[in-house]
Amino acid sequence: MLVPTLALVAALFVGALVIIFTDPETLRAWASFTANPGRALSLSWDAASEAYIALFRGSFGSRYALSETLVNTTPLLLAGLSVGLAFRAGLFNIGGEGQILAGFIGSVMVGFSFDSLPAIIHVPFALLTGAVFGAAWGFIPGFLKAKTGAHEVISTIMLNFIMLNVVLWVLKTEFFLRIGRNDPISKSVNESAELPKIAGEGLRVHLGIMVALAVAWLMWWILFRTTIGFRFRSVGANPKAAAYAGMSVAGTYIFAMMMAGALTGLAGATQMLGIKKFLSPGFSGFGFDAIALALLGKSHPGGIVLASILFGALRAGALTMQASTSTPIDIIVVIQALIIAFVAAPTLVRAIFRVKLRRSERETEGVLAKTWGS
Amino acid sequence: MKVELRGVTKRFPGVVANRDVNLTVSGGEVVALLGENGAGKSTLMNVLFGLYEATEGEIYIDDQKAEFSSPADAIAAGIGMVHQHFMLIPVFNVIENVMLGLEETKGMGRLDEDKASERLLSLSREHGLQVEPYAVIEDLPVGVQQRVEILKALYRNADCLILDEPTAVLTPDEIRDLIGVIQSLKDAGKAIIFISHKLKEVLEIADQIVVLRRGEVVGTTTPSETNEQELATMMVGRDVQLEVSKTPSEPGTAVLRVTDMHVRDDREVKVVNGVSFEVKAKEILAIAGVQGNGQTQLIEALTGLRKVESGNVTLGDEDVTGASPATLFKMDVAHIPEDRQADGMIGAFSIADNLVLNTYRERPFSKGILTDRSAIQRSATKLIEDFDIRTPSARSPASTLSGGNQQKMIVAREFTHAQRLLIASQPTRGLDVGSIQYIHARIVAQRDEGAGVLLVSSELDEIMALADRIAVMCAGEIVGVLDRADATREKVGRLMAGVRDEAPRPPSPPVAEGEGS
Amino acid sequence: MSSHSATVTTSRISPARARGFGIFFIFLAVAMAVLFGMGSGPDSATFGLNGPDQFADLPTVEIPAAGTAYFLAVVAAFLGGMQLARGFGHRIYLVLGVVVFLFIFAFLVWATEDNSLNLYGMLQSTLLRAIPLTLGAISGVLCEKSGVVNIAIEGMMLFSAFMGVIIGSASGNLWIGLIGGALAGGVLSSVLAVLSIRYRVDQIIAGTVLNIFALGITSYLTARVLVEYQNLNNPGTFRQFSIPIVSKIPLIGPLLFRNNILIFLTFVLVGAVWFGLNKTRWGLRVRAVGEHPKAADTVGINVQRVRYRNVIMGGVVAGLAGAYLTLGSVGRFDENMTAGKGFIALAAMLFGRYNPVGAFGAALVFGFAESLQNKLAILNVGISSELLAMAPYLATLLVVAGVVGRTRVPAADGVPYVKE
Amino acid sequence: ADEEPETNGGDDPVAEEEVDFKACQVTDTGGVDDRSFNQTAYEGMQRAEEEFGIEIDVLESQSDADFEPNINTFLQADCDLIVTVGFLLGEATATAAEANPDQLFAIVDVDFADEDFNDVTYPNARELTFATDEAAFLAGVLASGMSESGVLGTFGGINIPPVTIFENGFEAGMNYWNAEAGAAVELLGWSSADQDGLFTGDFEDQDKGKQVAQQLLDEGADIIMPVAGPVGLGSAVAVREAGNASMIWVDTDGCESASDICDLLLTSVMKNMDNAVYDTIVAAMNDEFEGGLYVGTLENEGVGLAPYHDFDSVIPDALKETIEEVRAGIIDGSISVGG
Ligand SMILES: Nc1ncnc2c1ncn2[C@@H]1O[C@H](COP(=O)(O)OP(=O)(O)OP(=O)(O)O)[C@@H](O)[C@H]1O
Ligand SMILES: Nc1ncnc2c1ncn2[C@@H]1O[C@H](COP(=O)(O)OP(=O)(O)OP(=O)(O)O)[C@@H](O)[C@H]1O
Ligand SMILES: [Mg+2]
Ligand SMILES: [Mg+2]
Repeated sequence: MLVPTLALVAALFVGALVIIFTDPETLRAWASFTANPGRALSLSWDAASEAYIALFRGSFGSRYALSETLVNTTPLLLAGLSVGLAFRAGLFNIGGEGQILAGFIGSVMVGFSFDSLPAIIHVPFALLTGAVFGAAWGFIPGFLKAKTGAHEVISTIMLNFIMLNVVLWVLKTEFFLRIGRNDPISKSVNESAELPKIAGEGLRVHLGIMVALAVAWLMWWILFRTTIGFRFRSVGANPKAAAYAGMSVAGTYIFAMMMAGALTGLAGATQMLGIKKFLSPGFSGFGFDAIALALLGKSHPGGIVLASILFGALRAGALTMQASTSTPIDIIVVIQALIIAFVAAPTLVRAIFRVKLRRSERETEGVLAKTWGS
Repeated sequence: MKVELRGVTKRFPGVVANRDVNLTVSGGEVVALLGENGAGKSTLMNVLFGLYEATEGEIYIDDQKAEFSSPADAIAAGIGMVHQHFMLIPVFNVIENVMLGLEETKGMGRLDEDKASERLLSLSREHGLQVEPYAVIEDLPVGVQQRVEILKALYRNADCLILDEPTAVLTPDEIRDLIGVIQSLKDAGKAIIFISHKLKEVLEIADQIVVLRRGEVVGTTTPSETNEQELATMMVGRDVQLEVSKTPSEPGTAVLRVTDMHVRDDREVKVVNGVSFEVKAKEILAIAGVQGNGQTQLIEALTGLRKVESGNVTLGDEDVTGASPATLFKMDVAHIPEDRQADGMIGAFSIADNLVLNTYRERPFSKGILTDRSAIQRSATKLIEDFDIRTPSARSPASTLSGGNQQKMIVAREFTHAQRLLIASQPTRGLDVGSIQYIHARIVAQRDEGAGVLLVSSELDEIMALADRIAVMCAGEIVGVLDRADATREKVGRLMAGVRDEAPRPPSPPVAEGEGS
Repeated sequence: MSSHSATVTTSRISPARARGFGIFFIFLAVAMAVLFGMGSGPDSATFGLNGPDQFADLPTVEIPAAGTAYFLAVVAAFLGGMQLARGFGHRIYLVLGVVVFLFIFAFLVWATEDNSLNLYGMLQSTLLRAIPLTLGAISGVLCEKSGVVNIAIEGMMLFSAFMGVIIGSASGNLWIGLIGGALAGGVLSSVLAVLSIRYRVDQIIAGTVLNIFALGITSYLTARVLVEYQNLNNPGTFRQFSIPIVSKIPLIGPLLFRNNILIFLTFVLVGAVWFGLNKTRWGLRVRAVGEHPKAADTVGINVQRVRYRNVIMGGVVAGLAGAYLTLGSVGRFDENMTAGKGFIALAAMLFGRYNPVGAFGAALVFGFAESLQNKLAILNVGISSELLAMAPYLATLLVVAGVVGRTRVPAADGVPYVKE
Repeated sequence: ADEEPETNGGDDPVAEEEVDFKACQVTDTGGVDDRSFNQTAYEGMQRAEEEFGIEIDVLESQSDADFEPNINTFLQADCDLIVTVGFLLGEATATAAEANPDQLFAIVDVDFADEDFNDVTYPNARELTFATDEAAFLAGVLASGMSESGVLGTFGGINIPPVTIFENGFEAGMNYWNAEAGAAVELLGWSSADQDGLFTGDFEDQDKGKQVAQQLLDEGADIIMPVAGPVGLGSAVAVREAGNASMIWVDTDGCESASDICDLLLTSVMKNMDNAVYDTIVAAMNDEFEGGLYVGTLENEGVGLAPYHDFDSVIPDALKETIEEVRAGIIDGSISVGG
C-alpha cells in the first residue's frame, strides 16, 4: 500500500505543477516573481489547492459525491476486471470499447423490447444479454488467436472500430430507432429493466455497483480457487508448459477472451441499464481506462477494485473541479497517466521518496502481458 | 598466457556462489573445473569473463592485475568463453554471429561478410572446425553450433578459452572431435578451462582438475593421481554409486506401437520420416541420436503436442494417433519433457502448484471445480521429501530451484501417477552425478514395476546405463535397433553419425520376437 | 508451440495449406465471375491514369465491365489450378497478392461500370494515407527490433503533432516546427526508454501510460492554450515540390516525385532503416540486442545503450509521423486528431513483419482499403456507409488472421535486460 | 448549495458590471471547442456576456454519464438559464425541465417528443431547432451556378441527421438549379434517395478530411461542402492545393470561425445557433421567455447564407439575384426544400 499511496501523492504533485503552470494568472505572477514572490507562491497554492479540494469534494465530500464516485466506478470496475482476467490468461484485451458497445446493444435491446416483464426477470435478462453480446464479440479475437495466431492486440483494435460502425448501423434500423425520430438514438430501456437505485431517488448510484463487486469477488474466486482459474493462470504464465500438462491452450484463449468479453459486455449493460438508458453513437471511454486499471491493480481483482474506485473518484470529482475552478476536465486524464506511471515504476517512487526496499515487496509482481509473442 | 583468479568471492542476495576461490591456468594447459549443480562453476567463469563483478578478489593476466567491468574488457584481454547455454542468435547466420561486436565493415558501416568469412574459414581450417559461414544457426546441429562458439572466441584472438559444459549436448563422435580441437588449441599455446560433469572426459583431457563444492575449492588434483569414483566423492561430499544397478529386463506385451510416423517441424520441414518402433512393458527402449535428428518432434507428436502428418500410434490396443496430452495422461502415460524450463514447469508458480500441473483436476486436489489447496500442499510436502527436492518451502516459486531440483520436481510429478508408459526426454541433461544417479534409479524402478519406458537421450553413457534396447535415430529415420547386449559404444556412435556399416535391422515392421533373445 | 515459427526467408508451406491456397484462388475466381461478371451490365468502366504536369498524358482506359471480370476470373482460376497442380512454393504469398489484387480490380471495374474513376487519384490517396502509418510503423520497428515494445506510437504521434504546431507557429518557421515535433516524439520516447529500460516497468504499461498522458496533456493544453491563442495553431504546411524530369513520367512521376519533404523523407527512411537494420553494423547489433541481449552483452555490446538509442530514434520517427499530420498535411492541431492511426501503424508493423519495407507495404494495403472505401461511397455502389467504413478494419483483420498467421517476434521483445 | 462558485467568466472585466443574470451551458461530449454546435452556442452566450455583462458558465461532459450531474450542478448554482446542446442531451434536459418547473432551459437541436412521437413542450424549456436545409438549399443553388466542372462534392463526419440535413438541402438546391437552368450538375458523396453517402467516420481526423476531399476533387468536383466540423479544415488544404476549387463551410460563417481559409469559401451555410441562444438569453433577461419549439428558418434568419466575402466580386449578379429569388420562394412557400 505504501508505494501506491506515494505514487498517488507524486502524481497529484506533478498534476499540480501542470495546473499551476497553465493557469494564465498564476503564470503572469510567476513572470513577475522577483517583484512579488509571495503573490506567485500564494496564487500557485490557491490554484492547485482549490482544484484538488474541489476534486475531493466532488468525489468523497458528500453523499451525492460518493454516489457519483460509485456510479463511475461501476463500469470501470467491470471493464478493468475483464482486462485483468485476460492478462492472467496471457492475453491483452484492448477490445474493451467494442465489447462495451456490444453490451450496450444487447442490454438496450432487451431493455426496450419487453413491456410486461417484471423487473426481477427483466433486469437480469438484460444484463445477461449484454454479457452474452460482449462474450460473442470477445470470442472473435480469441478464436482468431487460437486458430490462426492473429494477434489479439490487432484484432481487438480492429474490432473496436468495426463495432463503432455496427452501432451506427443498428441505429438506422427501425427496430432500434425511436419511433418517428431520426436522431441516431435508440428507444430507451423500459423502467422494468432499469437497475434499481440503491441510495434513494436523488442519488444515481444503482445496483450495478453491487453486481460489479460481486463479480470482482467471483473473479478472485474463479482465478485462485477453481480449476478453471488454475488453467487460466497456467496458460498465461507458460502456455507451453500448460499444453504439455494437458491443458488446451487454444481452448483457454477462446474461453478467456469470451469471459473477458462477457465482463466488458456486463460493464456496458450496467451502464446502459443504470445510467445511459439509450444507445447512441460513439465510444464510451471506459474501455481504455480499463487497461490502466488492470495494470494499476496488477490484474488482481482486489487491486482492480481499489484502482477503479480511485478512477471513479477522479472522474466524479473532475466534474466538480471543472464547475468550481476553471480547470479543464482533461487534467484528470493527465493525473491518471501519472498515477499509473508512478505505480508501475516503484523504484522510481522509492527513489523520489527515498523509501527502503521492503523484503516482501521484492517478490515477483503481478502477471502481465509481456510481449506480442503468440 | 597465464590467467589467475585470486581469492574470488561472489555473493548473490542470500547465496554465496563462490568463496575465496583461487585458480590458475597457463598457456598450453587444460584445467578442468568440476562440481555439483550449483557449485558455482558458471558463476566463477562469468566473473572471469566480466559478466559478473566479483564481490571480493582479483584477476591477474600474466601477473598484471586486470579489471573487467564487462565482457568487452575480458575479450580485449584475450579471454574467450563458450557458454553453457550458447550465446548464439538463432536467426543470424554463422558469420553474423561470429563477427557480432567486432564487425568488418566497408563504407557507411556496411557489413563486409565476405571479409569476415575469409578470416573465419582460415581459422576454421587451422583448428579443424568445419562450418558453413552462411548457414543460419537455428538450422545447425548443436555440435556445429558449438564449433561456431569456439570460432567466435578464436575470432577474437582468445588466448584463454573457457568451455562451460561443452560436451553435454554432443555425440560421442563429436566429443572425440572436440577433444581433438582442444588438443590442437592446447598445442597452439592456448590456456583452456574446461567444465564438465563427465568424469571420463575430464580424466582424459585435463592437465589439472579443480573441484568446487558449495562455492569453495575442495581439492586440486591431476588425472594421474585420481579416478572417477574419487572425483565423484570429492564433488558431492559423500560416496556415490556411479553405475545403476539393474536386473535384466523381462519384457511383456507391447505398450506402445508406432508405425510409419511422419512429422513436420515448425517450419514445415519434414523431420520425422517413416519411423516405426514399439515399446514393451517392463523394458526400456532408448532412442539414441544426436540432438536435432527429429527426436524432439517425434516425442512431441507422440505426446499430442504436435500434429502427426501420417502414421499410427497405438497404446495397448487403442489408437492414440494425435491424442491430446490430456487423453494420454488419462491413459497413464507420463512424460518428462526435454526442455524442463520451457515445457515442464511454470517458473512463476509455487512448487506445490507445479506438482499438480496435470493432476489439478483430479481428486483429492479438486472437488468439482474447486481446488483443494491444503490437499495440494500436503501432497507437495510429501513429494518434496520423497524425491529429495531441495527447497526451503513448497510455496517457493519453482524458478528458484536449481536445474537439478527442477528436474526432480518434474520427475516427482510424473512418477506419482500410475503408469503404463513413461516417456523421458533427456531426463538428466546438465545434472550432476548425484542427481543423475537418483533419476536413473527411479527410471529403472519404474520399469521394474511394469511400465514401458521410452527414453530419449543424446548422452551415450545414459543410453548404455539404462537401455534394454537401443533404437538409433538419424536424419528423421531409425537407422538401427540394437539389443543392449549387442550394443557397443562404437557401434551406437557410428549409427548416430549415420553410418550404417552393418546391415541394420529393418526398422519396420517391428520384428517383435526376433529382438528379445 | 509455434511461437518460433518461420522467418520469411525460410518459411515453407505445408501441403494442406498449399491446397488451401489453391482452393481459395478458385473460390475467388468463381466469386469474381458470379458477382462481377454476371452482375455487370453491358457498359464499360472508364479509368483515368493521369496526374498533373506530365510529359505526355496517357489515354483514358475504357474497358468492358463484364468481359474484364470474366477474363480476370479465368486468370485467377488458372493460378488456382497451377497451385493445386504443382504449387508455387515459397512464392505463394506473391501469387496470393496477385490474385487478391485481381479480385479487387474486378470489383472496382464492376463498381465503376457506366462511370469513370480517377485511378491516379486513388493511388495518390493510398500513398498519402500510408505515410503517417508507415512512419509510425518504422518507429515501432526501431524500438522493437532492439527489444522494447512500443505501443505508445499513438501517443507520440499525437504529442508531436501538437508540439510541431505550437513550435512551428510560434517560431513562424516550419522547419523549426518539424524539428520541434520530432524532438517532442523523442522526449516522450525517452520517458518510455527510462521507464522500461532503467526502471524495468512493464513495457505495455509504460506505453499505455504515454498514450493516456499524451491524449490528456494535448487535450488539456488545447483547451487552455490553443483555444485562446488561435495564432499558435496556424503554422502552415510544407509545400510540395517536384523532382525535375522524373516527376514528369506519366502516372508514377507525379505520384512519387511530386510531394512534400515529409513524404520524400518517408521514402528515404523506409529504405534507410531497412538498409541500416539489415546491412550495417548498427543493424546487426540492434537485431542481436532484440533477439538475445545476453549474447550481445557477451561480445561487448552495451545492450542498454543500444536500446536507449533505438527507442529515442523510434520516438523521433513517431514524431515525424505526428508532424506529418499537422505540418505535412493539414496545418493545424485538433484534439485526438490521430484518431487511432498509431494503433493501425502498430498493426502495419506486425503485418509487415518488423520490416520497414513490409510495414510500408502493409500501410499501403490499409491506405488502399480506405481509399477504396471512400471511392465506393463516391461511386454510390449501394453498400451502406457504415459497412463500407468497416472495410479497412475488416481487411486488416482478415489479412492478419488469414494471410500472415504468426509473425516472428524479436525473441527478447518486451523483456527487460537485467545485468548482474 | 449556498456557496457562490467561481466561474469561467468570473474574471472577465466586462462582467464586473454586475447584471444579475447567469446563463449556463452543458456541452455534449464534443466539448466547448468543438468548432461545431457546442462552440457556436457558446459564442451566443459570450456575446450576451460582452453586451450585458451577464455571468456565464460552461460545463463539458466527458461521457454521456456526465450529462445528468452537470445539469444538476447548474441546478444548484443559481443559473437563470441552462442551455444544453445536442440530441444526446434530450432526455436529460427533458427530465430536468419537468422536475424543475422554475428553472429555465434551452436546448439546441432537439424537439422534445414522447415515446409515441407526440410533441411535448415544457413552459420552462425552449427547443432551438433549425431548418438548416433551407439555407443549404441556397448553397446548392449557388454551387451549381458556380461550378465549372458541373460536379459538386460533399461528405459528412458520420451519418446522422444534424449532418445529413445539410446534404439533403444541398442536393435539393442542385436539383432545383438543374431543373430551372436545364443544367446537369451532379453531386458526389451524398444521395438523398439512399440517405447515404461519403463519411469520414469521426469528427477528429483532419488528415482523412483532406484525403476525402482530394478524392472528390479527383473525380471532378470543384466545389466541396464538408459537414464534419474540424475535419473540414483538412479538406481546405486539399482545396487550396487544387487551386481551381472552392468550398462551402457549414454551421458558422467560416470567414469568422476559420478566417485563414476565407479565401476558399464561396459562402457558409449558417445555422445561427449563437443568435438563437443569444435571443433566448435576452428574452429570459426581459422576462419574455417562452417555452416550446423555435425553428430557425430563412424567414426568421435562424439559418442563412453567410456573405460571399472574397467571392463577392466573382459571383455573377444574376446568380446572386436568383438566390435572392429562391430565398423569397422558400420563405413564401412556393419553393419546397424537401427534395
Ligand atoms: N544471478 C544469480 N542470482 C542469484 N543467485 C545465483 C545467480 N546465479 C547463480 N546463483 C547461485 O549461485 C550458485 C552457483 O551457481 P552456478 O550457476 O555457478 O552453478 P554451477 O556450478 O554452474 O552449476 P551447474 O552445474 O548446474 O551449471 C547457485 O547456488 C545459484 O543458485
Ligand atoms: N534471481 C535468482 N534468484 C535466485 N536463484 C537464481 C536466480 N537466477 C538464477 N538462479 C539460480 O541459479 C542457478 C543457476 O542458474 P543458471 O541459469 O545459470 O543455471 P545453470 O547453472 O545453467 O543450471 P543447469 O546446469 O541446470 O543448466 C539455478 O539454480 C537458478 O535457480
Ligand atoms: Mg553452470
Ligand atoms: Mg416539442
